[in-house]
Amino acid sequence: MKAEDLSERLLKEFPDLASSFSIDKGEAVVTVSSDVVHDTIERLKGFGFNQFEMVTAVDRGENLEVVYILHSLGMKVVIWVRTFVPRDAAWVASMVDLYTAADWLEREVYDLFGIEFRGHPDLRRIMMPFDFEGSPLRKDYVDENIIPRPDYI
Amino acid sequence: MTGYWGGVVWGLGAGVLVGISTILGVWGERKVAGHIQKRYGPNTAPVFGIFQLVYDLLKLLTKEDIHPKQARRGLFNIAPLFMTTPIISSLVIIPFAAGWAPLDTSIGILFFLAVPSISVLGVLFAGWSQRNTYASLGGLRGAAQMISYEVPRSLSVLAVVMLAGTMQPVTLMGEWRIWWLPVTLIAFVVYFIASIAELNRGPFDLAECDSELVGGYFTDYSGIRWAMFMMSEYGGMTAAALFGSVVFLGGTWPLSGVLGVLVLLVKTVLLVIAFMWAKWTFPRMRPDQLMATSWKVLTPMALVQIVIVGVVIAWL
Amino acid sequence: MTNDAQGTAAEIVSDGPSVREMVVNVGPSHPSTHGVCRIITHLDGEVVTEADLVIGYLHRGIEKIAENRTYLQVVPLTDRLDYVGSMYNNWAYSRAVEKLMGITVPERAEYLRVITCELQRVASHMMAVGSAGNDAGATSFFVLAFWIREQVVDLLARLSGSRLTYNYVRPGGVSFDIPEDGWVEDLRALCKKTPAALEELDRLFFGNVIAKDRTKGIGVLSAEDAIAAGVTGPSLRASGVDFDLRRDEPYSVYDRFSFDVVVGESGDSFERSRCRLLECYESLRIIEQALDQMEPGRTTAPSIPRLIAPPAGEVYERIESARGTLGVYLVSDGSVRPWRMKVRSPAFTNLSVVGTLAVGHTISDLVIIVGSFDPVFGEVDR
Amino acid sequence: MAIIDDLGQTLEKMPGGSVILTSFDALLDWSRGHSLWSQPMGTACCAMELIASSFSKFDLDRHGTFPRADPRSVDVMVVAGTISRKMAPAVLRVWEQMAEPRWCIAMGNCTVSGGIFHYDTYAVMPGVDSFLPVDVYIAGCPPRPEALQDAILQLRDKIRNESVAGGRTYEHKLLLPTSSPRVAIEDRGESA
Repeated sequence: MKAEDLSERLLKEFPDLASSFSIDKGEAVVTVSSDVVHDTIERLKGFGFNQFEMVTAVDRGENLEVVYILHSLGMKVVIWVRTFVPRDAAWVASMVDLYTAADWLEREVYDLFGIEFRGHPDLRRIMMPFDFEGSPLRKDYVDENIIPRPDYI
Repeated sequence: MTGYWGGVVWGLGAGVLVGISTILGVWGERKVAGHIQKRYGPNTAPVFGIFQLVYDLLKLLTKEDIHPKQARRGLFNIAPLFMTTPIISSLVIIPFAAGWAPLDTSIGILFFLAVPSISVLGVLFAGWSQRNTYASLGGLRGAAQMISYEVPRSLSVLAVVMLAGTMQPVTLMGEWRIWWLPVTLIAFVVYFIASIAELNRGPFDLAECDSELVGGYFTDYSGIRWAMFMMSEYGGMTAAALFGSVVFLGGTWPLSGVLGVLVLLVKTVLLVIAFMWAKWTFPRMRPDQLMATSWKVLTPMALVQIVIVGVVIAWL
Repeated sequence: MTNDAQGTAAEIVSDGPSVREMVVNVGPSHPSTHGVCRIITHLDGEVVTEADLVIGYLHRGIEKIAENRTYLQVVPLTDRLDYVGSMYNNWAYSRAVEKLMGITVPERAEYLRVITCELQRVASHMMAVGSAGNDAGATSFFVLAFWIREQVVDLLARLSGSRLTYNYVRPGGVSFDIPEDGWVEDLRALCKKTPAALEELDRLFFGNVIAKDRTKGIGVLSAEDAIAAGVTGPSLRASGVDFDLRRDEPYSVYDRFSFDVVVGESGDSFERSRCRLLECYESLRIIEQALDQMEPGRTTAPSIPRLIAPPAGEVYERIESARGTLGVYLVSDGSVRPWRMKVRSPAFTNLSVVGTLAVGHTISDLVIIVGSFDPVFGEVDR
Repeated sequence: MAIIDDLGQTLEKMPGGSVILTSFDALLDWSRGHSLWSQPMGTACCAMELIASSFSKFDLDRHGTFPRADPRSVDVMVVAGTISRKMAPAVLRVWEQMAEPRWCIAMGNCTVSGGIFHYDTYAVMPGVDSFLPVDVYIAGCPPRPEALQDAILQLRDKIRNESVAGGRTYEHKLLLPTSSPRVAIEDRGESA
């Protein structure tokens, strides 16, 4: 299914998403504020997005962007749900109650970006050792173990 | 050959025999495994790679003998002896030539079935004394498996004993007739399978399966003690194959004298290769399936065999 | 006395006066974890009551390194993600860059990508099936499966120059055209003779009664659980969900081939491993069709600059790798280096269900369940 | 190991003991060098080549080297693949579990220096020699299985000059039969 067809069907079902819905490079994107992201994803799940494909974060300066990508096995299309959280109070609601796949994926984002997923039953570090400190994938992360690469280009 | 000194001489002789059979067995195993797996196995060492095992043995003799800090030293040290000694002593009743065995006793068969079972203690001691999770799981598995497989193994031998009417291996080998082979075929199959399990070898190597328990009941052993476990495995395999050829395949039949010994050796080697063939072809069983096989398949099979033999004897 | 390395020490958890559970630490260096995974297993007798997977022992921070490399320099990094199937990572990443840049890839390059990736699927599945067999104790089966992989790897090495990390698919096309030394004929010969070898493997392991006893009914994953847990690829299809990106959301030139999607029924370990084996036949079919359809032409898009600087934006591109849906999420800020690269690895999400599946099975089954999901820790940990 | 070490040192002090010592060394090094069982510490990509090296096509077992899972009974640890900071303690632990004498082969660029993951990362050890004594390094990303075979043969040459009396090394002539495919050292360049 193309993103255009999806937008037609989705907006017919949920007219209130129209303001936050856009199509970027052929992908359907829903941009919502961080307090309604759980609600939005719950509605999208009801709409037929049955696979939680991934969640990740992007460091955008003063905000961190959290990107959820949902996939529908029936409609054969993906949809992005984007939200922004402030850098120093980074938290969103956990999606583990909707999709079990969110368990490890959210732990990974928590580990590497320091975003707290409220409601997650087992929010521990997953990639780094349990006693590790810091959020290595944030752009301002400093670590004396990092050997900076000489700039050849 | 009885008496104290005879025992000492035989003990040393059997020890050497087990040592040689271990060297040749490991070499053969690596070669058999290699050829099953489209490769060669050791072949760069002199004499078709047999020297590889000389290297290995010398190396193991001089390797560090680790005692884990948490291990129970006494049991840890003597456990390998409990594995090898019964195997070595059990060889004493094997009739190596027609009409001669180192110890020609009227309860030879019972002796062979009973004495190697002592190595269950070795498995338990080794598994317990290391205080290591893998080892204790492996030890418990090994002990349970060896004890359960005693039953079908003994029952299978019983069929031949009934036919021969004696428990003396030398007499049994003399009495052996070729028509016994088809009659006791089921017993032979049961004996073969039960022996593999008794020796903790694949496909029943649950006690030492490297994909689950790393090294099984001898995980923490190193150097010469580890080599003794290997010796008990290969010595036990040789002993089981020798005993199998004597009891089920007629030993030196159809020849006698030196040629007879050769015939016995050939039969033994063929059986040993069959043991290896099974190990390198089949996947491993799960502990509960293994127990089920023993009690639900092999034991009834052995009982059926006894009934068949009973009918045959009555018909004769 | 918990042992970090090999799990060679005992830890008895006593619950009041009676000892109930034993904690067995499997890994991170354990023969059956397919790499470096640690499974803290609570055992009641031999039955697993709790299995906690600790991963991250191969976390190399590839996503961080990629932020300090130019777009072309990232390609070798993606090779080392899923080292059993490097081509897929190259391809997924290249597709993401191409979409950012708006590059159209020449047709011959697309066919070459399909051929190499389907070859890679055979190689990867042979590794997966073989090591799953090895977990059940069938060492010779592993060696024989690996032998098929060796033949495939030889062909890929002749094409790309490397046995494992190919760096072959790159943004804009592929590195090299087919060599002139009879590569195509050898590939056709391989496609002819491999099905017989696969047949033999099928009988050797999947026809064996012990193997069936060991794997059937072990680690049953229902279709609903599989979808909710984000399981993709052969592991999802083994649970009876008929979904394959190559057919259902065709990318590249996959819509021009006719092939069947192998779907299992029961979703147990047997089905998961066997689905992989059966997929190899389909891959060989695709390769033969691609060889027939392929026409001479360019292998790289014209005018790809040395220093790619795509316009700012985000893309997410997915392909069907040997383990499932492999996605690359790429954020560009308009400079020559990616702002953020995220790899959605199928092995990671597939592995996350193992902990719950193993409960109630014995420790012997645990290694089989882990093996049946075919985790590759380069991709799990990144 | 203790007995052998004491024996070596006692022999060295004894008048005329060095004759026995050198013969003893020759015998031990001969056996140890030819029987290098490996602990496959395969973590990443190189593990695939490590597996391939002992399987059908390359078959390290020809040289007497085969992988064993338990660290107690092996002689050489082949560290194949990236060692992350999280993994390093575990590798060290396995190394400590191995019985003396033991050797270590660093297979692949990641274990030599961190390789492609040397720069810009927070999670990778820059080379396994920062915490393990490495005997033979193999470059390559990943090295071919032949390179591992070559490393085993090189390690054999290295062991040939070891002595049980302390860390001394000296060259002793072997009069014992050795394995046949002894690659001359000057020919080694191409194979790796």
